Amino acid sequence: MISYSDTLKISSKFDELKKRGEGAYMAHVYYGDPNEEFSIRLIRTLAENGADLIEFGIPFSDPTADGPAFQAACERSLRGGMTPKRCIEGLERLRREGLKAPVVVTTYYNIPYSMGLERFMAEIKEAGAQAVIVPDLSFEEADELVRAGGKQGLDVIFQIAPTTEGARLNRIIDAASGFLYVINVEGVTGTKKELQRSTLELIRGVRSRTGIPLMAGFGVSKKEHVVDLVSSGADGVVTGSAIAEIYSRKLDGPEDALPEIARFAREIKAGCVEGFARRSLNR
Amino acid sequence: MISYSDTLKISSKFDELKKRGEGAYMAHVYYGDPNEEFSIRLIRTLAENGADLIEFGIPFSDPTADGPAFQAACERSLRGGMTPKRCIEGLERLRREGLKAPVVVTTYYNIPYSMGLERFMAEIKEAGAQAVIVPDLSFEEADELVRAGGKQGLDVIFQIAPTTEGARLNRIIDAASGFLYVINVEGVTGTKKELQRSTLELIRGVRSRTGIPLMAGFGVSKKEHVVDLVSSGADGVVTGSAIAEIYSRKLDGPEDALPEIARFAREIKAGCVEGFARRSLNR
Amino acid sequence: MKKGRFGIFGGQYVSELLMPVLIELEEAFDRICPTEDFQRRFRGLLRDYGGRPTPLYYAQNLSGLVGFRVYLKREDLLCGGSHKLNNSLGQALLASRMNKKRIITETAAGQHGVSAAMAGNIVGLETEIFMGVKDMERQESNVKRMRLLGGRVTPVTTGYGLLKDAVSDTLREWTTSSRTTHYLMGSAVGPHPFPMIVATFQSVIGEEIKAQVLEKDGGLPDAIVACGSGGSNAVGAFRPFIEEKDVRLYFIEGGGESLDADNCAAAFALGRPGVLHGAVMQILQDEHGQIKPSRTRASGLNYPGRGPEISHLCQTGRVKAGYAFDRDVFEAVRVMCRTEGLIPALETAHAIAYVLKNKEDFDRDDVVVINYSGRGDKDLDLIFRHSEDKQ
Amino acid sequence: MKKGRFGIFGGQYVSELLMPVLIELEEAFDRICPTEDFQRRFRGLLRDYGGRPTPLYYAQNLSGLVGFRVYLKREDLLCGGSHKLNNSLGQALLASRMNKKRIITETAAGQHGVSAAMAGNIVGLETEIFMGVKDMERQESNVKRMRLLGGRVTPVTTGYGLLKDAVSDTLREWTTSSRTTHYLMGSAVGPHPFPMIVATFQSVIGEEIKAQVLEKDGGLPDAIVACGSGGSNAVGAFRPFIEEKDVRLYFIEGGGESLDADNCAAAFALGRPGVLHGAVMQILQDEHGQIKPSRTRASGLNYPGRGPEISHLCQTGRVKAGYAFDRDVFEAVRVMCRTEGLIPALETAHAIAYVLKNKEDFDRDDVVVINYSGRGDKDLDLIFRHSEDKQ
Ligand SMILES: Cc1ncc(COP(=O)(O)O)c(C=O)c1O
Ligand SMILES: Cc1ncc(COP(=O)(O)O)c(C=O)c1O
Repeated sequence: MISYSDTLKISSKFDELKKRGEGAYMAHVYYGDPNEEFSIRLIRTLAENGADLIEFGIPFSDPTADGPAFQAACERSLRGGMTPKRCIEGLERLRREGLKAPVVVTTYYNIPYSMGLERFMAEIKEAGAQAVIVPDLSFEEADELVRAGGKQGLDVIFQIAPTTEGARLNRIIDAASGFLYVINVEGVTGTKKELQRSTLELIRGVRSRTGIPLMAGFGVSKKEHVVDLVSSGADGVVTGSAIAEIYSRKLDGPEDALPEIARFAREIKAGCVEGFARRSLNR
Repeated sequence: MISYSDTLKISSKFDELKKRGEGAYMAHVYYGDPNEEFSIRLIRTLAENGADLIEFGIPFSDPTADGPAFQAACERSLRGGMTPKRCIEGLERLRREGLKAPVVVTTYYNIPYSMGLERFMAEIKEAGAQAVIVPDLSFEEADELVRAGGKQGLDVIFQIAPTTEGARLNRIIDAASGFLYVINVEGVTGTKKELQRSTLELIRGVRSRTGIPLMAGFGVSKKEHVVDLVSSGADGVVTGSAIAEIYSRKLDGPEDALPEIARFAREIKAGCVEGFARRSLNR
Repeated sequence: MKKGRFGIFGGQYVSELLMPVLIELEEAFDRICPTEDFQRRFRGLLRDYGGRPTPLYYAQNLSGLVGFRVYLKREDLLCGGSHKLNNSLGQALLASRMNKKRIITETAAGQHGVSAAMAGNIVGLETEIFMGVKDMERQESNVKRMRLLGGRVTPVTTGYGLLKDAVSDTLREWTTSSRTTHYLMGSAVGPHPFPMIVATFQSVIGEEIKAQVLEKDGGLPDAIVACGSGGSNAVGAFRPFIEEKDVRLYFIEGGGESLDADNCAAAFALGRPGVLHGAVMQILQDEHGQIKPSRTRASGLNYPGRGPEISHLCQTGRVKAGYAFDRDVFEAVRVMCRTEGLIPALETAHAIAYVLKNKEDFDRDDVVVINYSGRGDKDLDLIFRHSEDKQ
Repeated sequence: MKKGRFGIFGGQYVSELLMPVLIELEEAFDRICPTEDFQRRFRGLLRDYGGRPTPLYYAQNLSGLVGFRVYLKREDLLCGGSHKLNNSLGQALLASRMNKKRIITETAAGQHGVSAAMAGNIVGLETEIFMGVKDMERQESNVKRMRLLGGRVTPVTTGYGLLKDAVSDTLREWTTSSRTTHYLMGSAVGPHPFPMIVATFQSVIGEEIKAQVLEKDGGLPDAIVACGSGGSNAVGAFRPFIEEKDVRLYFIEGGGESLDADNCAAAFALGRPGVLHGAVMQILQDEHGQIKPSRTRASGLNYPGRGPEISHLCQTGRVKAGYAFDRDVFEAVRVMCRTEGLIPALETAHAIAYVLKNKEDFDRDDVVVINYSGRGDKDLDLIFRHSEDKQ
């Protein structure tokens, strides 16, 4: 068994970044796409080039909240024989080999449901995860998973969306732990050219109601997006499809894409820093 | 205008044959198949080789009482541009060129209906016909045509079939003029290998009820048929499809078939004679 | 009027071979059809097997488009997809009560053939269907249906390989087998008693229309529009209204490309009375009396004769004969699809096309019933290809 | 029981993006559906457009063959050719009352897509239908129908190009457009309130069966047999009988080639509870929880999940789950064609096949109702090719 220092706690990470005056960058990958070795190197590259947190995806056959890039990623990974168990072993290996960033495991609900919620949570905890995101688990159905997470000290990350309103929004905010994941767009994952004005308003609105860290995801693919989001009050951003898009153009030798991905991560992280600086100015 | 001797009268023809101790042979052709010149030569050949009467067919687009051989004959003739008017002119020409046999014009009812019954009867009379057979004109609908025929002294030949029974049979027999056409088979025109026993019974049955000449048609293609029919009481036979079948195998030069047709006619006629002789023996 | 006659039309112009069976058939129909036993079974099958009464649907969107109230009599919902089953069930039942062993018939669009095969199976009689080879190509899906149902489909290659040739071949077959076999005539044509029998079985359409339109609209309709060639769906719809002189009746034929085109089937515009397949009818024919085939895109409208009853009704002016050209028919299909979500049979689309193209025939407060005789499944490929071509 | 739950099944497992619209939908359904105005329009359309009530047909010849009384609930006669329209009309009306501008949905056999396009046109809403490319090939004629009706058919190439992938894509599309768009869920699956809504609109089937069998047979049936995957026709037929403990209920899935074959869809034999497309359901999945597609010959039975209600009914033993193998299904089609002149949809033929192969489940004096969910026109080519191959 591997033991983790307190610095891996999500709250500590946000505290630390705030102290440093930086927004947080969470990089989302589906493990095993197109193979395990690449995923390990990819995650390491991201962590070394600015990713503060890793969103570690266990692929699912029917990723309904994901756009084309991540659908293809799940398909490739599964076609390569990936299983939830091997994913968890992969996470364990990353930890063993020194990964220091907090890890948020993400997958669809049938994966933990199939394994048994308690066992799933115990296994990912043991492998080194700090939290989970289940994009098809509504707040209304989350009790069981939250309970299982509680036993392990794992946060179940809730999402809010542009369509989340009124009393429900408040209830979700009140129940959130770890951080709140703000879905930027009405739609699935995938890169977008432009950030919508309404997204920034959403961030500002939620910001004014809660102190919990806000991570803005879906559609983020450019430094400008990041600067705008963080300066509007987000505590950080998530990129996912943008990364998959880079290496999926070079599937024969995805390692060749790592330098470009490293550059991309550094830029996003730079946006997190710049956005935070602007935020201080805005106040 | 051509004038015809009394010998052309149908009743005279039957009287004459009876006196000679022969059954009557009526040969049925569709005029214009495959062309007019051939039909003229065909009819002449038939008359010269034993045919006592000519059943002169005006082709119709939908010959529902005819089998494949005569359907094809109608189609070929019409495709060659044949019209009822040209048929009637053809008959006129045959008479002009010396045809002496009584002629029974046969066609479907829409042809006289379309031309007008009176006009049609007048024109065929003038061209040299002695009677008409309309295979789709039931006894029940025949009044008008009989009236038009009466004005011209043309017989309208009625048919009876194996299915004709009881009071209707008697009514048809009573109303018949010229001769009665006995349909040998339940079906359409066309050659048959065997003659059915029931056919001969039909002939005998009708024979016992009336003195009017009986002509047996449909399915006759062999001398044996003819002998059986005439010896059973028929006053004669009709062949049609059998002739068309012979020349339709040589449509490129149908004239080449005339010798075979002549042979065929002579045989049928021989059957008429032999059958008559046997009839006398039977008595 | 003489039995079997409608004015100058009708009669029994058939081979002597068939007269006895026609007499037998008339006698059997008169004897069996009115019995409670027959009616109970027939009505029961129409209801439980066929799906009668078919609805009278107020087509709100279509009405909005044309500017007057349009109801559709939904024969497309009858089992098999058209009005044909009304007649097939009736005649098949009759045939079985007559102890016939077999049913023969002909079909063009295939709708009648399908319904005959269905009805044959219900009463346990073998069914053989004659179909022109050209129609077999065009209505391939219905050929498959008939064969799956166990119907023997016999290709007709004589003549033009079209419906009239199939009717001829069926008549020929009947002359050889009439003792054991019933000819299940598919439209209100042929020798007496067929037009009477078919019209009787089909008049359930008109009876229902009358009751339904009274219930829904509080009065009789101002007009009824039906497509046809033989006229069975039209006569069935019109019969109970013939004495109602305020109800205008429209009979719509296939216009083909144009009145000059050789595929035109507008027998009331271009034909004249004649004799075919056993009856005096309004017929498409040439100057010499040879029958002309038509080849509109709707196989079911290509019979060259108009049944004696509809011939008489049109000749005397009680029914107005109209026609619709192919292009307007396809447009009518499109309109029907988009307004009401219904894909009509091409035959049926002629009635719709007439209404769309002749709006001036109808007043703002007219109530118009279109006899929606069948669904377009059988014509799907033809319709789809046409709609693609236009894009 | 918690709202939206049937035992352990059901719930709302969706992206947060969709929760608000699900809440809106449930609220709208509860508010609008019971109103007299909605019910009048809905019932009116079911009757006049759809052709309800559909008959309950006593299948005399089939009964003779199996040795007990069999009734067919004739959903094949519903406009469009299957039970799907009941639900599509209801949801389309609801969507228009909710001021949605557009309908999206998915389809496998195409029956639901066709009915959605019809219903969309009736209420004047645009319709977009997601369909797996494999299903588009197999159900080509329904693709044509949808397109003729103006429905936009969007091919789904993700995953296996089958129904589950189409559902996923429709959900994705819905997350981007839920403010203006209604997802017209095609079976009794998906997150609450869909299973409830679909079952409510479909339960007209069972209500009619109850009244009709009482009238025709003087009592309740002994058994009701329905095919299904999502379970909408089954739940619709079963609902009014669930409390009638003497009425045995059978739910028949696609068995494919055999239970070992990878096209088998017998989720109750081979699956286990899981979460897909918004709900806990009985699901075909591998040991790791990845969803397994099935590929029986009946496109409409290839959804890997069983709706929450039918999942619960089968789990608790109230409904007996069975399956039919492909070869028996084709044989059932043949029997149906020959005995009653009806070509069933391949889906429907599963229920018939079960009855034919499991006669020992039924007593000599049992009254068995088969929910005859659809007609086989859409499967004609497949069926015909199969019947030719066998000859
Ligand atoms: C749908 C439909 N409507 C109309 C007709 C025309 O038949 P009738 O003139 O007998 O009504 C047919 C014939 O096949 C048909 O299939
Ligand atoms: C005719 C027919 N029956 C049954 C089904 C299965 O659907 P459900 O399980 O929702 O009843 C379908 C689905 O397409 C169908 O088309």
